[in-house]
Amino acid sequence: MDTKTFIIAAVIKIALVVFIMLTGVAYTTWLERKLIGRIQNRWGPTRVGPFGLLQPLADGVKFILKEDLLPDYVHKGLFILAPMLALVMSLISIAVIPFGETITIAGHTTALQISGITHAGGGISDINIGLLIILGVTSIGVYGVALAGWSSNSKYSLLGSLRASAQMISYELALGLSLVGILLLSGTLSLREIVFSQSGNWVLGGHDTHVPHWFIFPQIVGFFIYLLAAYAETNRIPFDMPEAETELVAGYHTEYSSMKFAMFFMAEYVNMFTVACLATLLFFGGWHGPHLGFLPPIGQALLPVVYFAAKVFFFIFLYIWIRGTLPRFRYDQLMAFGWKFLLPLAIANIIVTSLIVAWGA
Amino acid sequence: MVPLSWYLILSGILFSLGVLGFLLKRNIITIFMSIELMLNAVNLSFVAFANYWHTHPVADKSIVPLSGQVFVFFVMVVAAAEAAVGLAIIIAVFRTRETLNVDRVNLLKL
Amino acid sequence: MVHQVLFIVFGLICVAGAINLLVQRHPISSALSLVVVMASLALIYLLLGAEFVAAIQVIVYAGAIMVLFVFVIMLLNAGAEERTRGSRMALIVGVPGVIILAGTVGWMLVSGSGRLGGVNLVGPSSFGETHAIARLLFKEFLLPFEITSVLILIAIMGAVVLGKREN
Amino acid sequence: MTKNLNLWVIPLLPLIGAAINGLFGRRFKNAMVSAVALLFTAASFGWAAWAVWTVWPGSGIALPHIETLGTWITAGTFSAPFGFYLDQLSMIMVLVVTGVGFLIHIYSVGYMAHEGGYYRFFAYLNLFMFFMLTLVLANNYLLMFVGWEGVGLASYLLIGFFFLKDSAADAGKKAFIVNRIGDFAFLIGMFLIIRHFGSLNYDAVFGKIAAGHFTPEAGWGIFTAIALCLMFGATGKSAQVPLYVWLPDAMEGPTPVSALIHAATMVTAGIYMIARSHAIFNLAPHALQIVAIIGCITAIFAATMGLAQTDIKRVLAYSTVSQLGYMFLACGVAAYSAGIFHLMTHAFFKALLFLGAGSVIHAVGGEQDMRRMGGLRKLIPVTFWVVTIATIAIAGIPPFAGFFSKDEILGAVFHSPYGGPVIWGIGVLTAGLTSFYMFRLWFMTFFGELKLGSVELGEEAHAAKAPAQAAHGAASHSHGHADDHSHGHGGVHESPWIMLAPLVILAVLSFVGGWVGVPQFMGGHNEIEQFLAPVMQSGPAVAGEAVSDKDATTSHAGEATPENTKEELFLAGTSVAAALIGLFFAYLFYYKSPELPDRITSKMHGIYMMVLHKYYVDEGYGAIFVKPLLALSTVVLWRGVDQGVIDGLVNGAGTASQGVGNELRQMQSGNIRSYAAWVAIGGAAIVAYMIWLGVTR
Repeated sequence: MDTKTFIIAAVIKIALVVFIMLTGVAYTTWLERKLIGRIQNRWGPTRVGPFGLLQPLADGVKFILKEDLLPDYVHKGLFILAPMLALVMSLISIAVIPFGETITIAGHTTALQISGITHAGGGISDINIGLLIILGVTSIGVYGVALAGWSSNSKYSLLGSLRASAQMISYELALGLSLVGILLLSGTLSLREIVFSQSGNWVLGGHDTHVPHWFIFPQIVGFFIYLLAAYAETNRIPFDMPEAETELVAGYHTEYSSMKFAMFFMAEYVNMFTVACLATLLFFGGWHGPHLGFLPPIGQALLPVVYFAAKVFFFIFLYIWIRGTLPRFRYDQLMAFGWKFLLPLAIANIIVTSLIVAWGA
Repeated sequence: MVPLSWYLILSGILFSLGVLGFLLKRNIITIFMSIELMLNAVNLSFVAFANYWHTHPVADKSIVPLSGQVFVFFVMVVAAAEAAVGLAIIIAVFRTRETLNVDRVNLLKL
Repeated sequence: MVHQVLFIVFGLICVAGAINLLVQRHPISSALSLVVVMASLALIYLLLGAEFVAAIQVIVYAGAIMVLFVFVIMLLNAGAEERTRGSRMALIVGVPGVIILAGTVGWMLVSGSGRLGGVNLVGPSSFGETHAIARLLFKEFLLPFEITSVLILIAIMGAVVLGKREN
Repeated sequence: MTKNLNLWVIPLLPLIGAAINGLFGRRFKNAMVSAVALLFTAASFGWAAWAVWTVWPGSGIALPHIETLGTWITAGTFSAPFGFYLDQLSMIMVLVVTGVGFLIHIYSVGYMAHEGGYYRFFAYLNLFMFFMLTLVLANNYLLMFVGWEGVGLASYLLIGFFFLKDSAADAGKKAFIVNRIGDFAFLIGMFLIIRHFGSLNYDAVFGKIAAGHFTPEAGWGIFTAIALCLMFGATGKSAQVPLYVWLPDAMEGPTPVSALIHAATMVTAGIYMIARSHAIFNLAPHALQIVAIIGCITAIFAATMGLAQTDIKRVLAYSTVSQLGYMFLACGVAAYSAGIFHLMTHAFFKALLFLGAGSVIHAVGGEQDMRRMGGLRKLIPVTFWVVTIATIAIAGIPPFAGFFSKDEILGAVFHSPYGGPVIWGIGVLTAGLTSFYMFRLWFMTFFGELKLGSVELGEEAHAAKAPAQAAHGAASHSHGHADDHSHGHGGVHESPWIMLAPLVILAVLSFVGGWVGVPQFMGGHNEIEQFLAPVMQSGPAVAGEAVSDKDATTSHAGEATPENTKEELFLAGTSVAAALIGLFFAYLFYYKSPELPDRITSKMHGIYMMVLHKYYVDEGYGAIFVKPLLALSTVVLWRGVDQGVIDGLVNGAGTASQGVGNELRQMQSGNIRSYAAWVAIGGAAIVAYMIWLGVTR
């Protein structure tokens, strides 16, 4: 693949993914409001469009048209930079996520992944350290929250951002360590190869168990650590201390309005998507699923994407479900949980996994 | 093809700027950041040399290929440890002296 | 060619960030300048083919250490730097010292650059691979590795002790 | 046939005792302290006796019996081992030291019962035993020197035992310093031995001499030098002219110490050393001559000084010096075995005399001035009788021990080319003087009437010890009293049996001790000389006049021709007559007509004062040596060198560094940025230096 094709393909892929992602985000808000409404025995949005389906568009228009307030005594540069940083960083991590194996359009075979490269020979390679890049970008994302709070020159914002950054640094550890088990099992940092290593079924004692070879089964502990840590990373209930309305008005984005607020909002939901994608890729076999031979070829081709989307949808649903179910932690409980429970548990998980891997080898 | 010396010069510039920062800045946190800058400058030359020895293999067994990258790793560990302890010290100093200006934290003398 | 251009671009960003670190009076601006320096250094590492190092550069330096700095700056609510004249020595002795240091080292490198070779953009090879580094780290450098883990542990405990409020 | 006797145990046992008492004795009861001290001393004596019994001539064990534990010092080709040497000479010495030492330990239990520092006393005493045994058992001069110095240390500690008294502390220092002078010469002698023999081991040194490595032309000068150095060392330890001055002052120590160290054992170390080195001395006729003259001078000199002393212990001290002079004289005429014989008998009777004197002092409550004594014969009969035996023995009246040994020496002197009739005459005169002052002591102490009421004396001592002591010291013209030994008993009383028992044993030995050396003309076999003969004849045949001397001394014992017998009888008779004359005059002056001495002293006032002041020797030494040395030290060494140069240098260095530091201190401003500046300029300097070195090329 020459450079021109590569650039064209990349641009197309980027545009497509960003579009899908932002649309997804918009409709996730709709989904969330609907579901929460149902959980709370309400209807949720119903007025705009059928089932309120146009509500996200209305919201978008509202964000764009509202006055973009810039309070006095804020650090202007950082105040503007912070939401952009948050959104950009959340979007960057999408770049390394593979949504499927490959797709062939008009004779061009390309990876269903922005950072995937198709070699001249037809082989596909993605970036070797995809997982590390996601972790790195996520950690950079903290700056958005931290700077937003600090630059607002408001005590609620500052407290919120202090909470947020402390929480994110703390849970980053557990998050990173929870994934080590996967790395030990798969032996690679490339997300694509991690998914490949989950193909097929588990074989125990020489015979097929008909259980898919997903890492959720050996890494159930790691999975739950990951899930909890990821919820904390994305500042979602039950770990949404940074924006706890009852305590801090709205936390770090108290002073934000209009599109800047929308950017934080989008960043949060994109992060939810990233977490959901990552959980799918790492623990649930990515785009692998039952082979359905009766579908037409186009269906066959899209099937992995559908599997992937379904799994991601499940995690998004889980997010919303938990939001509708669980109350918020107290802040000290949150820190104690992260440092005193999740972190030791993650280390224990690594030790046990590495012992098993070493024994198996 | 970029000459190795470019990397080293960049490293030297960054290091010198770090030293200058240490000399000229008054805020103890910024001074600390200058130290991190110096460490980063050194890391750059480590990586550059690692690459250099990778592309110019020598028979000398004492040069372990890639060891430059491993050293970067160690430098980072040390930097992390240093940051943790150093920032804790800064917080402790701030609690007692109510200032971050090193010119005002000068009691340790004869 | 691409290599050189990229190097120059990121190198200039690095230097600019470092200079900005010096010039800015507010510590948070300095911190962000340093983050920029580190990020562009990570990219330079990528140019050198050291992708693992680049990744941990971002994760550890930019994502952990610098966040810690920002966090502390926010916690202490540090204001802009005061312009005090606490040390004449720093100006009289230190700055000439730095200039001499930079000048001599620079002169050495420039005059000696002909004898040094160059570095290449490394394609997919074993150079920056995580496997290779891991193997080195857990074989040849196992003891230092373990010792650094002890160092980190001590640092954690030290930080906890120092940060604890006496009551 | 060799057998391991573990000779090292003999000196080690007292050391253990010393260590136990010295380290833990403070917490022990007195009974425990004495039990430890006596046990280890007795064990040492037992071991020594067993060892001697095992190697007794005829047992089949070759003598000398040498046991080497290991190397002590190695320097180049020279090496000194930890080795022990047992031959006839050291057998006698070790038995005398442990035996008499043990008896004196027993005595001390009673004598020191009421003194402070009881454990300290016994620790020192045991320490002394350790060093003395090391001295006599060593198989090389260096180890002997260790013992030599060690007994000096023990002596210093014990003289200064009552260290709260200035006079005792001063006497200790005097003894130590005077001994150092002799030790210096001894050291030089050892260096010469190393230089010329390459070893300090007895067997190596004497073996080389016996092998005839040295011809008169090649090396006799060096023998004279070595012998003179050793002799000078011996004059220090054995209190000979000119270094005798410390011994009378050493009486400041407790009386058992005077008996053990300053009469029976330590002071004889010089004699032992000369006898041990006889092979060297035999080859140095001039040195022998000097030894003889020094011994002779010391004997007569000290005897005259003893005449006028009124302090009972000082009389004995001068008597000791005088008797040591006899032994020196014996060595000087190459009659080593006679010297050792006298050493042994002297150890018995002089220890007995000191202990008896201690018993007397004990009885009268700390009084040492003989003028205040008198009539004690009835009050302390046991003491009286044992002192009587000892007095007769030292006076040289047969058949008591002193007669045989003294006669042996005088006979040898008469025949020796180094002696001759003149020196013999002086020896006989000394014998007479000895008899006189000893019986003077005897009469003054035990006859007549008690000058001071005993009750009054006791109370005085009890109520005000220190002033009384001071008054007594002034009255007796001495530097003070040796013992602070007033128990506060009422009345004169006999000593307890624990003190008397050793006295009785020593009295028996003083009586019979001489019988091992009955000369042949009296029908004896002179066993001691025959016993020692293998040691003393191990040297080579002495060339020239020394040969005839040897012939004379040995034939004196060997051939019993009638002519010889007559001559010997004449000599013996003369000395007995001298003793009896001395006895007569003492009787006349101090019993029959006690006013006579005062008349004589008033007539011969000048001489009397001179004798009383010990010929002003101490004052003379003070004027000739001490004052100039003190002045030199004060003006040149102290003010000039020490204060001017050394202190100047040190203080100058201090001031300079203070000044520099004061300037450099400015660098430490407390500001980390300035520190960083120094680091930066330092780094720049290093890089510049490296470029200058050419690292880049």
